[in-house]
Amino acid sequence: MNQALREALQRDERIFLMGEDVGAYGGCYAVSKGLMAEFGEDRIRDTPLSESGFTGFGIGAAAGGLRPIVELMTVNFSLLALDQIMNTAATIRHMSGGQFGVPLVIRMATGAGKQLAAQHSHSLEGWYAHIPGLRILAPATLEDARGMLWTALQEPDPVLIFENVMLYNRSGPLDTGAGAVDIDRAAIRRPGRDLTLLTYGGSLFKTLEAAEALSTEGIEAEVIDLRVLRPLDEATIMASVGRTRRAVVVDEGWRAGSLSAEIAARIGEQVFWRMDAPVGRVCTAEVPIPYPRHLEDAAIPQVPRILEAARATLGKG
Amino acid sequence: MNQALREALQRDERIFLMGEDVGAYGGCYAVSKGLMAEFGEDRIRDTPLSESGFTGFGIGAAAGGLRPIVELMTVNFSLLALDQIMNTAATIRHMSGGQFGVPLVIRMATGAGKQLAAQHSHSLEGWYAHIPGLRILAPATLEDARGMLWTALQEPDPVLIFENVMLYNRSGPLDTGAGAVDIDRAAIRRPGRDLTLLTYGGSLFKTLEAAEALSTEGIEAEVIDLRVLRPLDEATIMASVGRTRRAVVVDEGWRAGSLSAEIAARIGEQVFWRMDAPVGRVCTAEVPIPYPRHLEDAAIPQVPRILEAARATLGKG
Amino acid sequence: MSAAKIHLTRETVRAHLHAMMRIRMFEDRCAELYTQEKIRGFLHLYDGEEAIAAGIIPQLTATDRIVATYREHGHALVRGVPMRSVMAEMFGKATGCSGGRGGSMHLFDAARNVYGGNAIVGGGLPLAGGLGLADRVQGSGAVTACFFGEGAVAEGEFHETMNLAQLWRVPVLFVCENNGYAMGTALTRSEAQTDIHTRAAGYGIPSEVVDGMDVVAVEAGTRRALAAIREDPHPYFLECRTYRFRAHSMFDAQLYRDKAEVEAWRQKGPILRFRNWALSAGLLHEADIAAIETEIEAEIADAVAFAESSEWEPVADLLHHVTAEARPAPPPPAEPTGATATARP
Amino acid sequence: MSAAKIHLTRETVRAHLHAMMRIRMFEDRCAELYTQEKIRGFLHLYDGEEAIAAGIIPQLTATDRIVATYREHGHALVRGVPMRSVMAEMFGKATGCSGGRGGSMHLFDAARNVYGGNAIVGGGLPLAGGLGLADRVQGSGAVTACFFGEGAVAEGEFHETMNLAQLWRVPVLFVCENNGYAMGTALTRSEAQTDIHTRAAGYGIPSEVVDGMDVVAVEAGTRRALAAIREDPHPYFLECRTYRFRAHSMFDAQLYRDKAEVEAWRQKGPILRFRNWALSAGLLHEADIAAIETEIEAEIADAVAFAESSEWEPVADLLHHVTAEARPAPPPPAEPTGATATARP
Ligand SMILES: Cc1ncc(C[n+]2csc(CCOP(=O)(O)OP(=O)(O)O)c2C)c(N)n1
Ligand SMILES: Cc1ncc(C[n+]2csc(CCOP(=O)(O)OP(=O)(O)O)c2C)c(N)n1
Ligand SMILES: [Mg+2]
Ligand SMILES: [Mg+2]
Repeated sequence: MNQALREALQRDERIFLMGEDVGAYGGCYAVSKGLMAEFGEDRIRDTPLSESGFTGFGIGAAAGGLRPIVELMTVNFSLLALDQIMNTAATIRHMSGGQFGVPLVIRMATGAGKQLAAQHSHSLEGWYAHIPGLRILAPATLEDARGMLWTALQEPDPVLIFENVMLYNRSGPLDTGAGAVDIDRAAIRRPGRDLTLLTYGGSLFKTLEAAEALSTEGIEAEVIDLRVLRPLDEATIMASVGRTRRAVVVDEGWRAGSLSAEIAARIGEQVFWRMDAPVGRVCTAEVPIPYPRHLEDAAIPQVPRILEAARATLGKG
Repeated sequence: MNQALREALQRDERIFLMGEDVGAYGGCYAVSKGLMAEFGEDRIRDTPLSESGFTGFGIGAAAGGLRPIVELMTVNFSLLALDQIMNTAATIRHMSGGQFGVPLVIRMATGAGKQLAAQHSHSLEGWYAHIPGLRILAPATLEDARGMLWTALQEPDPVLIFENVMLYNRSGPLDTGAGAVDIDRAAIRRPGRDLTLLTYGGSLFKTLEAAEALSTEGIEAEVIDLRVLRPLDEATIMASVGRTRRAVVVDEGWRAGSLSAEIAARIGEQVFWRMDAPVGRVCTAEVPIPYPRHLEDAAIPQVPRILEAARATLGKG
Repeated sequence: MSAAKIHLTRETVRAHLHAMMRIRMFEDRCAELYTQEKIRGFLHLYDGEEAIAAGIIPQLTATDRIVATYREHGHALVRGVPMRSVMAEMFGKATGCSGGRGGSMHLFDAARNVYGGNAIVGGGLPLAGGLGLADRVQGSGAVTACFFGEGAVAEGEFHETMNLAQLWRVPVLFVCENNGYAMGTALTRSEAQTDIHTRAAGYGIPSEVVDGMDVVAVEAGTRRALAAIREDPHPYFLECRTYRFRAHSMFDAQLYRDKAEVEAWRQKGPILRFRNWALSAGLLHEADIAAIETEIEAEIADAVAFAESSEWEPVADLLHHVTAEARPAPPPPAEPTGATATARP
Repeated sequence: MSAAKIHLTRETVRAHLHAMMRIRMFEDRCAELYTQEKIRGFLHLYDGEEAIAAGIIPQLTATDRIVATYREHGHALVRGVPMRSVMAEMFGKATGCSGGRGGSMHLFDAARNVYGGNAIVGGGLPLAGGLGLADRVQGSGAVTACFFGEGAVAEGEFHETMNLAQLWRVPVLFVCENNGYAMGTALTRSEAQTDIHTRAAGYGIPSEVVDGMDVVAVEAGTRRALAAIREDPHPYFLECRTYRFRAHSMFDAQLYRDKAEVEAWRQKGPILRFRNWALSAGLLHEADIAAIETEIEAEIADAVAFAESSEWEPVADLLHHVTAEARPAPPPPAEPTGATATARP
């Protein structure tokens, strides 16, 4: 992200980053470290603790000709800005009959796994995907984390990028030519024929690990990284599920009303007659995230539960 | 509601109503008319425009021994209070290891149909049903609108009551003995054998109308009024759908990620092998609600679309 | 009348009166059309508050911007949004200034920099702040005028916006249309500190209070404010004390105030007072006023006819305007170089 | 030391020093335990700010209430939450004061009216206001002490709470622990008006600023505040100027301030100054201090041993504490009378 931000700031002078502690502190997850020194306080704009206010300023600045990147630090605090996001950013184009758009990128960290307890561990990206007018991205790989930003900045409408907190721990080789990526399509991260595992964000690597384990049992799972949670890339999803005839969705949101439900519903609507089993779901338990490691682990999707669900779908439970 | 509020205020002196214009104005929908004169300004407490603040005061007052009824006027403004609702009301019991509860009732109007346009027509009750720790009610009948309040006030945890704006137009005969009703179970509003129509709130009467029309075609639809959106009464739902083997959910939420998706997903999980057709969904189009009547009508569920979906489920599309 | 302090030409006087009467007469007609169910949804009239829009908006330049509330017919009209397209919008017709999608509460006009028509109390304040930020950063020299009621002052967004506006020195004229009531809640029942302009001063924002029933006083205050902002971009706060003569919206039984109170304020009405003063000062004659009336009546008749005869947007277009019609093509896939470097997010 | 103005007994002096040292030594140990990964998640230390909790909380009665932030170990300890259960909570053990569910940021204790431990900046303010409302309405005579950092002042919830608190005259002591930084953001970079207590005064709330590095000054300010509140329930605002010696949390490289600045403040540290003053005034001797240290060390060792040996909550209990274990039975169905009346919602 740091590199992605730097490049964006270099390429388009209308772009600026604003949010709590993005500047002097270097970003809550060190994502913007060094950028204030390089680009100055106007383009790396530290804000007071005023989530609704500065998100709204971002909306206004976007409508006024700039290309703001608003960082909401984490999804947990974004609730304070929801009115601005839903009632202004997502709606003004419609209310104005198409006259005004809000080309704004809002970034935030999401997800559990760091023992931050009930108020700091929400996974609400799937929930945000309910709102018309927004594009919702959930990068799971370093390449996407870096590449989605620039593409998002070209969009005429608001784009929310949810970066899973566990992604900040990853580092690895990335092609030096890596650049902008599309923000339209899901990616097949692992081809397979026996069932489709659908996931995104923080659960991708767990799902891939589960797929490897299944492979040793002779089960070849196709793994789809949704990447874009709104609008969903139905073509890729249905092509895969229609072929494998079995699906499990792995989703870190609370189960009831999570994105997994929408995917299951659409699979039902579109490829019901091809399905050999009901769509399985591995989600977060319906509990605010507890602090202790063992309870947090038990609450959110893990490899063993993915394996179980996959086997159940194949009638091998 | 007016009568329900009056009785609650008479029966328990810890109960009070607070919200914007509940007092001197008499309530945005005249729901609390006359109550301030009767119970005084302390128990019918007009608030400034501070949704987050007074909802939080309600939470604190509940934790401190009172039984507040917070009126958020409409769901559209509740976004401003979402942090307090999700991060405090729904979470404090868990964070405190069960030591503190929030016996709070939050009422708000919801839904479209009055040509109030994009910022005043949200139907987010199904979306709120994603949040663990809350009980979500959606009265569709006068009896429920009156009777749910008192039961909700006995709950040890926060209860959100969403009253569809179209309900405020209804008036009709109600048994003089009508009183508290349960807030656990869905209700079968019309028995039937050929398919199950699942709905709640503002869509109930449209759905009943559709069921009557289907009946003239020889199709007997069972109509379930969910009543409680969280936790869902799975027993009633599955018993019906397992019997009729076909289901359509009618839900005024935007389609993607609406409650209809969760219901479809659970039907898949629990009675997949009995289903003779995919679960149909009639939801609101993915658009902020437009102002003109014809576009608003086209956006939200209507009888013809329910009929179409019901017939499609029966292969009679 | 504070007119003494400002040199008023006959033209100016006529223009002021015309602007105020045009709003009043337009809205009177809207109220009728509401009863006839031509206009639906919520309808909030500006009746009694016309001096504010009329005193402020003509001072703005074409590149300045406007953010208003659901009580914004007056602002749109004074800003020059054609009455035809305002009326068509109220009817929900495709020829309306928001394509019919918004209705009374959401008048927009990109050509005239009218950013709504916001129906969330306080919701327009951060938007205005952000527009101001864009102007500041781009050095455009433009000013954003942001209108809101005194009810908005209690909202958290007011506070956050004031602080950010001053911290970042955005060229925004915040105009509090203090009509004493937020729906049925009198200011004294909603604010611990009822002297609104002192609230803004608490953030270090230059602020003043003017008689919002006096178009000339409003104009004078606006001149001072705009001069200050244009000299050195920063926020400025203008509290205009006014009164709403009619109900909050068309669904308001007005249980919260006496008829006598309303009557007393009506005597101080911005049109009545200004008109009488202009007549007595000999700046206008009865015939001038009659001419204004005739002119406006014709304009309204034309607007209503236009709205009536305009088309509804086809239902097939329902999903328009959710996102932009045109999106950039997805970027070409990057050519892998083969070389890699260690990356962190 | 402002001690001159208050009559300090040897006991009081010892108690103050003990309270502050107990927090400091407890937290020093927590930092070690964090490195050892016994404590996880976020850990925010109160290092440098101890005089505030120590100066205020002992003045409260048993029925008074406390609302704090994620930086609340000191508040819990001074309030009498047993160190064992605080430490066990930090470990996430079932014997913790929140049953292990909350961790460092969410210390709760119903028996002692400790309402958390809130990790949303500003989130505790309305909660405190509501507790105060309950006390006012019930005439309980209790006061709620609400602690928050100066960073919270920019949040809309601060504004809404101040206004409501004053409007409804709730008996809440709002304590702003102004340590000059919100994470890495210096107050001057986040507030247009940096004199925090004047902000509260803007709502008409009596407010004062005290030296938060001086336990006696804090105590004196608190006495004045509590006396006023108990005499006639209303909100009161106390700004305590202080400094955090350590990083914001354990993930903070402190790029935003100089080592020298920290060093200079350390010299004004609340424990150091009070201790030296007490020694020089002859109210305490080195031996007393050594005894305090020994006592606290033993308490900490005991608390750690307790936390270590406590059980984890079984995974089978995962879904506990989402809603109450017991709910009232659903009401019996009403008997239809057969008679009906017309009802409206
Ligand atoms: C956030 C929010 N809360 C509540 C409402 C409902 N509401 C609409 S107008 C209004 C009163 C606003 O009063 P004021 O700001 O003084 O403006 P006025 O109507 O007097 O011009 C209320 C409570 C709303 N639209 N938005
Ligand atoms: C609403 C919200 N926004 C952002 C954060 C992240 N955050 C945690 S502490 C903090 C700084 C708070 O500073 P202050 O209020 O001064 O308290 P201090 O940490 O200095 O005691 C921030 C930005 C949060 N917890 N809640
Ligand atoms: Mg008003
Ligand atoms: Mg601080």
